[in-house]
Amino acid sequence: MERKVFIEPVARVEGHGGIEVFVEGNKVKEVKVDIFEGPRLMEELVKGKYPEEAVSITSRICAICFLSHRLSDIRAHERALWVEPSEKTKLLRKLAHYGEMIESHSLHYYLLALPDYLGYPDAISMMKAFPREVKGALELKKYGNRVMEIIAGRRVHGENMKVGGFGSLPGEEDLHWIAEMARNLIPEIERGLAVWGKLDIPDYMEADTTFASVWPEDGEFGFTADTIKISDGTELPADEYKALTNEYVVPHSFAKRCRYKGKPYTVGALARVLLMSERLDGQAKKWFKKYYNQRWWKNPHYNNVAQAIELLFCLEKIPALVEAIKKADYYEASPSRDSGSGTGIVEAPRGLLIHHYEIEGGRVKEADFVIPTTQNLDDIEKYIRIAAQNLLDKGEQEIELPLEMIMRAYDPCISCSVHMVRVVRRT
Amino acid sequence: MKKPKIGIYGLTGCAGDQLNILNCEDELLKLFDIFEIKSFVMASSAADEEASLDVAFVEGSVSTEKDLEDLKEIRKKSKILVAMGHCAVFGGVQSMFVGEDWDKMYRKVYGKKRAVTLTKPLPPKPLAAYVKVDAVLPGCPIEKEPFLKLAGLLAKGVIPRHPDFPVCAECKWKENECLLLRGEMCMGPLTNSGCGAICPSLGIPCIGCWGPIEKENWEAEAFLLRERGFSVEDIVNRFAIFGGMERADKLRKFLEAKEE
Amino acid sequence: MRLFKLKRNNLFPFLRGLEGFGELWGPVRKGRKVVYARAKPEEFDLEALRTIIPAKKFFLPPRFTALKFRDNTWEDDYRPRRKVIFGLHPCEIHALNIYHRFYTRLFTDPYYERSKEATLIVGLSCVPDDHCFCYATGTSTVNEGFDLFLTDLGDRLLVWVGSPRGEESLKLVGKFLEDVEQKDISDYVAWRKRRDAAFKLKVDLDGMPEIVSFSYDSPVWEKMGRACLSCGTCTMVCPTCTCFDLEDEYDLKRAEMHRERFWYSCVFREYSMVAGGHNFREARSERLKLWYTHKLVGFMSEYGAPACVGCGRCVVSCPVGINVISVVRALRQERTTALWTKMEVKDA
Amino acid sequence: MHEILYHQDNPYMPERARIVRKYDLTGDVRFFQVRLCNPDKVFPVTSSYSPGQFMMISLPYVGEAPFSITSTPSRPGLFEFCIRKVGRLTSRLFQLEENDFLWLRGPFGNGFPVEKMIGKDLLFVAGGLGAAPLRSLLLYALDNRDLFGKLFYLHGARTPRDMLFREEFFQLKQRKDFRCYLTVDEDPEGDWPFDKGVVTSLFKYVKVNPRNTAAVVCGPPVMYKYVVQEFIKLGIPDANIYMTLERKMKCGMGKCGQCVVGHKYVCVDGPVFTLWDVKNVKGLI
Ligand SMILES: Cc1cc2nc3c(=O)[nH]c(=O)nc-3n(C[C@H](O)[C@H](O)[C@H](O)COP(=O)(O)OP(=O)(O)OC[C@H]3O[C@@H](n4cnc5c(N)ncnc54)[C@H](O)[C@@H]3O)c2cc1C
Ligand code: SF4
Ligand code: SF4
Ligand code: SF4
Repeated sequence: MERKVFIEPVARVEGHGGIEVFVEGNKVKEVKVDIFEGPRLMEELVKGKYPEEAVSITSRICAICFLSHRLSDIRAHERALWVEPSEKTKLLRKLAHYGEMIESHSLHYYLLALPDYLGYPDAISMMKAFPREVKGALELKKYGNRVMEIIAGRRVHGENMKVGGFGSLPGEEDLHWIAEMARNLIPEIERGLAVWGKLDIPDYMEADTTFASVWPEDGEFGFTADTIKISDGTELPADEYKALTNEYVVPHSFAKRCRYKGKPYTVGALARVLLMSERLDGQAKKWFKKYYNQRWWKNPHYNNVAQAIELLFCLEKIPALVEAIKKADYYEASPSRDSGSGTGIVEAPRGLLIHHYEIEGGRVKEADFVIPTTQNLDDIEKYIRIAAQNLLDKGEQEIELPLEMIMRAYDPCISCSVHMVRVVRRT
Repeated sequence: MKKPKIGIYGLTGCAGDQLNILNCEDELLKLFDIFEIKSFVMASSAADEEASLDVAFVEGSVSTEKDLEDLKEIRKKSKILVAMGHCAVFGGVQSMFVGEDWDKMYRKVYGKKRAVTLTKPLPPKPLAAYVKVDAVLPGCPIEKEPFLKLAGLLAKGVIPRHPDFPVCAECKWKENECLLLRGEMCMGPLTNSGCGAICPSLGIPCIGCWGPIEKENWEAEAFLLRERGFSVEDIVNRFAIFGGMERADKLRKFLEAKEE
Repeated sequence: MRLFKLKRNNLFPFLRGLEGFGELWGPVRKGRKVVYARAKPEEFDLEALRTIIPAKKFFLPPRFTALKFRDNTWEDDYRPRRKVIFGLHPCEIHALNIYHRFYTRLFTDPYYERSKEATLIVGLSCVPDDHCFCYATGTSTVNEGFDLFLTDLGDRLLVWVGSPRGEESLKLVGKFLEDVEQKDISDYVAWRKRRDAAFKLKVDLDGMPEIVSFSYDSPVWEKMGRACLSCGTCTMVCPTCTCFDLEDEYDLKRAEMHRERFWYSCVFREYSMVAGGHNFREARSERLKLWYTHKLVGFMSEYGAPACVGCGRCVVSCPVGINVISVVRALRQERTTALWTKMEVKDA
Repeated sequence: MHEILYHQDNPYMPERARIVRKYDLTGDVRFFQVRLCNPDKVFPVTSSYSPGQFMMISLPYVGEAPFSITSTPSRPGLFEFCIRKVGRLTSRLFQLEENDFLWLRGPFGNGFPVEKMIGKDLLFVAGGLGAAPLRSLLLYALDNRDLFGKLFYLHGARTPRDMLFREEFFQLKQRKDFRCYLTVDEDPEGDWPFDKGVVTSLFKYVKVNPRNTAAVVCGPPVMYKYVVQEFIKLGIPDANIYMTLERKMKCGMGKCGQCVVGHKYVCVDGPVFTLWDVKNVKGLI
């Protein structure tokens, strides 16, 4: 008898995806994370375009992390064309990036992950038992959105950040508000973090893996760098990203796959927090120490709490960052050459994001984008396979939710985190 | 009055429109209160796909056979179908004119034609290429205010119409100096209003993300931009980005006519 | 009309004094542009000529809620705040006079009327630039339509009191005013001479109604229609354009319907479109023809003067150079270098 | 400083009315009889009006549109409309039941210059929905029959089913004091007892004193040209030929500008124009 467990989130990993688990007898034969999301051929669309056009196009790859896409795209262009942005530009980008992390993490942690652990279908149903937490989550999300709106122009696909600088700089009042609110919201996320301590974290999928993240040159915990750090100790310059990613295509997905030295690896908040744990400080470090243990290296569920810790980290950093922005000088930087190649790497909320360009005569000649979910898919399949096998051994019938929760822990793009479960049994 | 039953769906796109619905933090609970939400997979796992709907909001372009099946399914069970966002209304950036045929592009990215066997990919098209669409809300992404207005009227049983005027009108309401006069490549005159002229108000030329306005005078805009020193290639590229499927055809003809 | 003099160093206290009437608004430079904004007297740009959007925005804002509807009742809670608008040049005041006649003829527009009631208009003299042609439209000086009018003579300003309300405002600022002397008058006359000589843009608008009327079938319109972007800029920036549209919206949060009123334009595609999709002015050339015949001919027969006040906003705003000057010149078959005249007429 | 005084009356504010009666005149045209909920109100609605004027009918959430009053002021208290379902507002109107509310502003427009028609022969030509404003004038003339000379009413429709007020006109045809001729372009069911052919074919019945006749035409734009030619052939002066025009209108009071033609605002300078106006204002038809 073949049993096929099919979990179809009518939703996306960058669109639509589903998990298929083929079971024969008591053996898991195959696990496939299907990506139905239609192909959008972004690498081809940007060819022949000017940098500013490419930036606008590629930020449309994903709405949830458009800002990261925009930042890595801008970074790639700036490195290709030798553009040296002003200090203020860099700091403002950092602030916008924090905004995105706060928005995305609050949505994922509170509204999508916690309901699972606590046994609710969605955040609205969770409202009754956890009103403060849900309201706090909405507040945090709104704040993150507002930060992006102020600096990037819109909540989604803002056009204000461009190669070399900004369309307009945010006003003093807005900056002041950003700093004030960050201080006010710290207790909210700490309340959210406290919930984690009460949860039982499943262990039926645990296994070792490799992690990768950016490795900021300034020695701080951060989301932008020109170096990649891998948990085996390797440090790669951004331009050599292919040594990490090695993209390939599988028949059941329009999203490509990645392997490092032939093995799956993981990127995302968990990778960042583990690889840069020494660089955490403040309350964020305290909470990390409180919850950290060796299982973090083997269990993707900890990605959720890693996000909450990062969220706290961002809020704590914002007031000082705003001060620095107010003091910094601004100029609009322009390219020093019109041909060349460059790679921009940043951390999207869900992991390492790479944009690579070759520019000729001011226009894009070749482009390559490697997105976090692409890098995580093989690991997602791996963990689901292990979990399915272990759960079957234990004789569990209802295995869809546990499997979904693994996928969801990777925050593959929020819609994937909600789902419609369909079990197809074949005899 | 009975609560209208609605569903919110996504085909191929970036999910930005659904996300911007979730971004209506202050109004979200109200929305859940006014409508009976039968399916909104991005926000809730409680979905009832059997129910018939008063209104279906569909985001994304039709880019695979599965998209097409889903869309037909949604059309069948819904009284009113709203195309939401640039992808659904015009086809999205993925349907832009790039001067080569789509199959060729596809092979370049995926190596070979049948590299992915899951479902057959289709050249991306807007919903109206396949089914009847009752109302549109363009935008890449849609904005909160226009969405709430649209949803509000739908809740009252009225099918809203998108205004017929371009971004420039809103740009003037915001008291901006026209960027075209500064020699910038602003797409305002060819672009649907609704965003509130966000970009020109920030000093950034509009890239046209609300899609081409009906009966746009793009010949005049092209003439103007050439006078300002832009090349035909520059202009075609810029027009293409958010031009969607229909403008892609116009651009092809335009270039062919040039060559003759 | 009563006339006073105001020492230069009393200008700011004078304006601050007027705040006793309401919020103080005036021309403020923001980067390359000038807009009417709420500001302190020191922030006003006294040399500024034309703001992007004229003062009509104070009398009927670009977009506002005209009526509300809930529980089967309509409500109109439009209550403009009291404002002092400083820095209106003669052309703007002429435009407001046209606005006034238009909005009070037959039916008085209540929204306009309330804004008018809530506004104190303080004019300011100006020196023309290359695009001003109020000289040709007969609107370079003004005798009515303001409450106070200031003429800048350098070290002092002359202050005309133009209305009972202006007179009343002297209670607030009378203490800064002094009586005029013979020297002030002669300086003013000399200033007028210099100003009149400063107009560089020469355009002849005489006989315009007839010319436009007889050019109804001129190929010029067709040519213009090809170049017009239908962007609506010209009508939004024109101080005498009045068209608007009404649209119902439902405010989910407050659970009430809003009937929104917003600036509309005759160059927009659906302007003359009626049910069933029939469009009386499908062609852009037809819509432009309406624009110019209405402005230059229609108003003439209604009010005895064209509705152009020579402010030059269309001249500096239309991306393709369609404006009163270039249209008039083209219809007169004079030479123009306007951009639109260069667009090749080829079949699309 | 002085207090700002607001006028209480806002002509944009619609007044509530109740649908008293409604029935279908043809497949897509419905008759509505409505009564003001507050009949004493004189502003922004008044119950007194003249034939040829129109009201703005307002439905919250969809907006407003102009509709000719088809009832006669000589039978006061009620407003009657016949409305064709063509778009958003009209579809919504068709969803309403008797006793439901709608909202009115008006009357607006110049209306027919009834006082100028007194003592003259009257010649009315209606096509399609044009019967709506003409019915008002016709009923008015019939109620004040002794004020006018001869009275001819010509009415064309595409098929018998499309003829507005068919039954009513059958009745009126009985009256001896005026001549009513009805025609249809086609008669698919073959039971039409009267003339067939375009409305201009009815001119053969008309016998009026052209120098002392007021001629009125109301119908779809294409009809005007042919009917006007017939009027001219009869020798009726331009200034005595009246027609009602349609344009997009948002306010009805000469403000929104959307009905402007040349220097005429169709909503206040019209909707009734003479042939002389039409010849002198380019673009009116
Ligand atoms: C003076 C006058 C008298 C009229 N009398 C009648 C009548 O007795 N019976 C009847 O059925 N119709 C009449 N009409 C036409 C009627 O106003 C339109 O059918 C109606 O506006 C259609 O509205 P809608 O929302 O259903 O259509 P839509 O097409 O959805 O309307 C869109 C918008 O365009 C405007 N509009 C569309 N068509 C017209 C039009 N022809 N005239 C003015 N505005 C229009 C409306 O204001 C509306 O807001 C008259 C029009 C005028 C100007
Ligand atoms: S800046 Fe752009 S949007 Fe604004 S008026 Fe000019 S062309 Fe239109
Ligand atoms: S201004 Fe243009 S590019 Fe910017 S949001 Fe609006 S439509 Fe999009
Ligand atoms: S005339 Fe000029 S400003 Fe006016 S709509 Fe046309 S292009 Fe725009």
